[in-house]
Amino acid sequence: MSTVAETSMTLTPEHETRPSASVRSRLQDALPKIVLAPSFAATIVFVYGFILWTIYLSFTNSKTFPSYAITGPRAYQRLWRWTFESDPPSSWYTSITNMGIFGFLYIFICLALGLFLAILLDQKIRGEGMLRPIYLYPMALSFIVTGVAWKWFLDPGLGLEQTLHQWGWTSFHFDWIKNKDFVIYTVVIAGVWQASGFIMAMFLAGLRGIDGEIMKAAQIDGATTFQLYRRIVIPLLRPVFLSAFIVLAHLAIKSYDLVVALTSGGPGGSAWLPSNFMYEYTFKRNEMAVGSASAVIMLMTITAIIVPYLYSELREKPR
Amino acid sequence: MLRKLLIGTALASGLAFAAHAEDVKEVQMLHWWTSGGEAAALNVLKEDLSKEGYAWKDVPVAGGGGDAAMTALKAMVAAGNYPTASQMLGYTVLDYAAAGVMGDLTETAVKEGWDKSVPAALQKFSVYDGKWVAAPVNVHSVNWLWINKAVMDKIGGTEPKTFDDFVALLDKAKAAGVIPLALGGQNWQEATMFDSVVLSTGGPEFYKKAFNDLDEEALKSDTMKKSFDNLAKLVTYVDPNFSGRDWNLATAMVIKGDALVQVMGDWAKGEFNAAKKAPGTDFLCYRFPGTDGSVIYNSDMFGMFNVPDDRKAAQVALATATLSKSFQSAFNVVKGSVPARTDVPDTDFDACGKKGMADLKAANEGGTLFGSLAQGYGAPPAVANAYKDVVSKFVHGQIKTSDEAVTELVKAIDDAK
Amino acid sequence: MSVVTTPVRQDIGGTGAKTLNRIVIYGLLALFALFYLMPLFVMLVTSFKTMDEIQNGNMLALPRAPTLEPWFKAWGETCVGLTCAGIKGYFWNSIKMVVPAVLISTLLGALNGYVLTKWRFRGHTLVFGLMLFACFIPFQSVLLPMATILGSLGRFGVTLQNATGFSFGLGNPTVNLVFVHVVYGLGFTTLFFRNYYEAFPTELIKAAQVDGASFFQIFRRIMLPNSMPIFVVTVIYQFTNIWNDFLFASAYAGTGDSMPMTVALNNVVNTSTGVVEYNVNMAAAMIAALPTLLVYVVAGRYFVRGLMAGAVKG
Amino acid sequence: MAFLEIDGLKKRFGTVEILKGIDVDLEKGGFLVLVGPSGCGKSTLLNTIAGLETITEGEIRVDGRTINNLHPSKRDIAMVFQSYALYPNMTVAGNIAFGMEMRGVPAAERQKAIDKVAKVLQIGHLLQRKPSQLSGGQRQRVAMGRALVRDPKLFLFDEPLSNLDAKLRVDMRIEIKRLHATTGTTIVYVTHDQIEAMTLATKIAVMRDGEVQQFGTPAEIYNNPTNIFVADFMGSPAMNLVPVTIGGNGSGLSVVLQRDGREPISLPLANPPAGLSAFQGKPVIFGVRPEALTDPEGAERNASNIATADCHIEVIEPAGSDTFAVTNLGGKAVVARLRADAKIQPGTVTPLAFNLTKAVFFDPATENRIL
Repeated sequence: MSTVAETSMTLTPEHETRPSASVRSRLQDALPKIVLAPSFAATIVFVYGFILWTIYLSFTNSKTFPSYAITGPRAYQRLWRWTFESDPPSSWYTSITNMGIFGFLYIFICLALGLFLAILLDQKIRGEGMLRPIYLYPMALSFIVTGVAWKWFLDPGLGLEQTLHQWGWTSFHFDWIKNKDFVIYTVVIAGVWQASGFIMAMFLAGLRGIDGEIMKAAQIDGATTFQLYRRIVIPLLRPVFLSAFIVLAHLAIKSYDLVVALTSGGPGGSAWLPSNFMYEYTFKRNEMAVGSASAVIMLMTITAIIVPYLYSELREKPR
Repeated sequence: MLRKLLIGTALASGLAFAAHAEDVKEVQMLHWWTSGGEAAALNVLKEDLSKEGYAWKDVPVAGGGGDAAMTALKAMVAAGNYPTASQMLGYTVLDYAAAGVMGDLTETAVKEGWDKSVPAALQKFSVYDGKWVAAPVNVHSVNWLWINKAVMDKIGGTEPKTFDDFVALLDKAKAAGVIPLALGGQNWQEATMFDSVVLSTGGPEFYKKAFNDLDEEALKSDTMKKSFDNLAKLVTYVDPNFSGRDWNLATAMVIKGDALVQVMGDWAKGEFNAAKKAPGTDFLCYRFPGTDGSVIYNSDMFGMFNVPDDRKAAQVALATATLSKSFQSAFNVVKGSVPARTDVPDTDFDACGKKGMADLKAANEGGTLFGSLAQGYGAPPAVANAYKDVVSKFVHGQIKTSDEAVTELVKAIDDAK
Repeated sequence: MSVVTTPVRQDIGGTGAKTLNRIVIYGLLALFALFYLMPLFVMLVTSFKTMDEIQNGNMLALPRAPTLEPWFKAWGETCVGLTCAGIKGYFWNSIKMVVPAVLISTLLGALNGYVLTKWRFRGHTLVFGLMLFACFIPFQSVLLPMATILGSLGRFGVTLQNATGFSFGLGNPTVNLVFVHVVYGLGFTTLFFRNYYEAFPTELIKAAQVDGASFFQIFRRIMLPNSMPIFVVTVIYQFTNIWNDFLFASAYAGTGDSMPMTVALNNVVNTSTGVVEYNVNMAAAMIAALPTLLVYVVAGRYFVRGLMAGAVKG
Repeated sequence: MAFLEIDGLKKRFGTVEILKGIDVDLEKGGFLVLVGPSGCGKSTLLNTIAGLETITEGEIRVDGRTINNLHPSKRDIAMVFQSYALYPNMTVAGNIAFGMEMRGVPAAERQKAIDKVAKVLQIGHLLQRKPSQLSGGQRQRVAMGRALVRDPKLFLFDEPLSNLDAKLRVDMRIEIKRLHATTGTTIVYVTHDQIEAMTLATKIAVMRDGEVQQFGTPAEIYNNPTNIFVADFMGSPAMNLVPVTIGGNGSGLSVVLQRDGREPISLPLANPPAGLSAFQGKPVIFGVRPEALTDPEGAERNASNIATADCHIEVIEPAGSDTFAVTNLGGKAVVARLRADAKIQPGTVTPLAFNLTKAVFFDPATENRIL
């Protein structure tokens, strides 16, 4: 997530043509744009085109299949009504509150744990080469693979609780995965397990990129280890925080299979995230309009969070 | 490497197209029967077709009780690549038929006499606008109790005939230190059990009014409230770790004797069979107390798609084989369900199967054969899922009282209609 | 620039508490290693147990009588749908989809990054921003429209086939999946390369221009040979994502002949009828995950270096 | 006709004008240095000559041929970059030969050319190494080798010495000068270091904010700066620029310098520039280079206009070859350049000689030289 360089080096600005240039050299000038064009066109069609399509569908009465007659914002009215149904919670209410809890905890814990592990690993650790892949590997596995193992581990009758009971700690109690009020936190645990190693790698890379002389200077200035990290190192890692945030935000939004594989939706649907809601309504309940409307709300939320960030990062700085 | 791959795949597809000139001796079949017993059952059909010279192109997509397969089907239909046939449930068939993507098997149906042999309740889903669009494979019935005989003997229980009997039986088991009721806390399992509870509490007329006709008076009646209270009572007999459990694990609890009884559709019998348990000696199958004489059903259907002409012959062969008496018998013996036509001999079936077939026939004739709302045969998926939401929220405590449950049910169903 | 040396860290902390410090640090690291390894451990021990032991024993206990049987069964015998030949056949399906998809998306990402940093035009940030934002689209919402487009392409392929005798792979499920993964992978590959090339000295490009190298010659001779670190990162990232994708794979894979590994694995693992053979499931899961595990373990060190070299620069 | 001619060159990025009409020319075999503070447009100007950036208006001609629209590789130029821009993935030989390879020169011929250049620059033993294995000076040589091997019409240097340490910089500066002398090539050279500009150039263009402030020989630039900016930028230590008022006594003009707490000094001018009379009684900026301000014994013998005044010496800086004395005039620190052995103590009041022949005056409003 790099910022734009101070001086943007323009080799062939588009607003200037070379009057006497031959067709061939004009082709050469256009080459970069020609190379970029397919990717850009694909993005426009297959991302933004589809977003428009989704927005359109959300204003129709689409059920099992897309229907193209606009019938008004009924889907949004339903979502809006559900937004405030907290007793008993509507599926939509559950999904968005879960998104808040999950999104915040998942991103926060991943960042904190990733940074913490990276700092520990950066202390000239023998066996770093062995530990690093151990922390990283969860990212390599699909949750179809690891979901079962996690489900067992968190199941009070099979996993941790039972094991500790067998070992003699009979008062130990850990049944979050069965509890409607806590199941979302088990999703956080599994999610953190999956992504925090990757974030650790990003922070480790960031730490390795910090000039050793700055650290020396701070030590000479009498900074304690804690002060060194809090006042010098962590501020220097700001760009990594931002990149990690983007990666985590995108993973959080797409955490669909995590919920399904781990909890099958949780007791009474209490583990749903908006992506589950969207999938359920679009594909399972044949209420495509509502599914599309929820997708639009999701995209709007993402836009509200990501676009200001992208804008501040990508805006061309004055020369 | 890349070039080679691309050319290779291109060539492969080229060859596939080249064969289009004459009839394609191949059926493409989308389904989610991937586990041992089900796959074995389906293999019978594959064998039957291969005897006639048709190749079987398998498109299995497991997961979520067909959710993943239905998503794949939707994508295939959107792409215009219809499979020859797909496993489908209830209202989904009608939705696809309304979208005009299903084929027409009426000719074959007339020839084979399906109109007479297939129960009318099933024809509601396999016939659209006067045309046969799907071949029913089986009939499942959901209002069953599955009981471990050893445990039953130990606690000295007898077949419960009423809901109160049932509760008394469960109390006995509880007193004996056995988990009385094995339940998987997933919304479809809870709702499937609730189908039976409603039928038991309100009787056949009430069930039909509430869960097939979606009559608002019935939905918000005191009978429905009573049903929820009964459900709440049953849930008190469930072990604390039930939430999220897969249904087959619940069945395993009964098989192993950890639990006394499970309320589940007749596919549970497949689990007993796989564990080499015999009906009558190892386990018992009773109708859910107070529902004898009625059958709440669901059915697996093979929806037949509007395939190109050169694939129609294969499709007809598939449909004919599916509804042939020999396959209906062989398949359903393995699967635990009963045949989708009422004129199949019951000789190969076990005691539970025989009872199931007799019950189906009686219910069909007596007008007490009802679609299961939980299984998508009572109302379209939007309604069925809204219903499952409410039941599950009630079981897990998001909805606290039966009054509230009834209000929510009416609201949710109204919303989804 | 391709060689990133690891600077030696200064020891942090006083001399007196040093030993204690080290013990605490190693202790914490080991504890977290256990946390990360736990699911893998459960899967591994389960895959070597007999069904009896799984049903009656503790899931964390080591197998009493280790057996390789589940692995053999998963590899060569277990049923995927109606075909009972194990999951070995689906490996090739996945590979012939994943390899082209990873290579094409990475190469396009590299070209895009090259253009967006070294051949800027007015509005280049907008173009990049739009491509980056595309990373956030939930894939569930593109499933159907994409299927429609793939279907049209397939029919166009048939037309081409009839007209020219060659369909150019249009309509082929593997080609479709490659296409889809390339399209939805572009955002990330472009991001990775753009950030890397941002720090790539522009003077090298100028020098090569003065030397008479063309657009593509500069890319091939100057940019690519100096892109190893980010190449590794991108390939690992893309490989993992595409190998593990289930949604697109299940929706667009067509018949079992071209079904990728994840769909086959799902069909083995995600069945809820009959006796669930957890040991075989776990073995199958491990086999399916081997390529990605291998990639992470083997290329792990280059991964951190690659991240260092650009992906996380500010 | 000059060898390199730049006429009315303008460059805009959107609405921002980066080069505002540059007119410069250079004879064949000349050495043009573009000098100025960072951001003045000197590198952009060089890039437009190289063809690495397009121009919005104007014309660039080399040897009578307009090259505005030619691709960099077709302009018959070679360029040495600040970072040397050696391709890290190629050996030294590969780097030097890359341009020929791109032009399709046969391998044998390339080898011959490499050997020849390697001999000239004494880098024969480095040919098989990668750039990362070279020291800064070696990289610099390789970068020059890559330029030399092309035998171009025009050499472009973009701050080639700024990444070297002080000693090496001096060595390489001499080397470049020698190379220019022996090969007789035409060179355009960008630097922000005015010493490099003075020592190397046959022509200097001092730039600021996209405009050429002054274009001329080093001596012209040094002795006759056209404005305050050029006067201040060229020369080290910089020219003393002191606010003064012009006093008049009948026919002659004088410079009136303020001092704190003491009476102003009045220095009579023998040959004031014609324009100065208009400023009588008004403030102007008085410019005098340190070497024109000495102890009376060290003053230039044949200067026609020397005035002496007592100054309070605040600081003494013995630099070995010279001694610099800092005094305060007109509210500003003023540096005088004395002989190394000048007997002078800080805190004392000492007479200093102003060589007013070399003094220059600027209009404080326009900052231009008063002529």
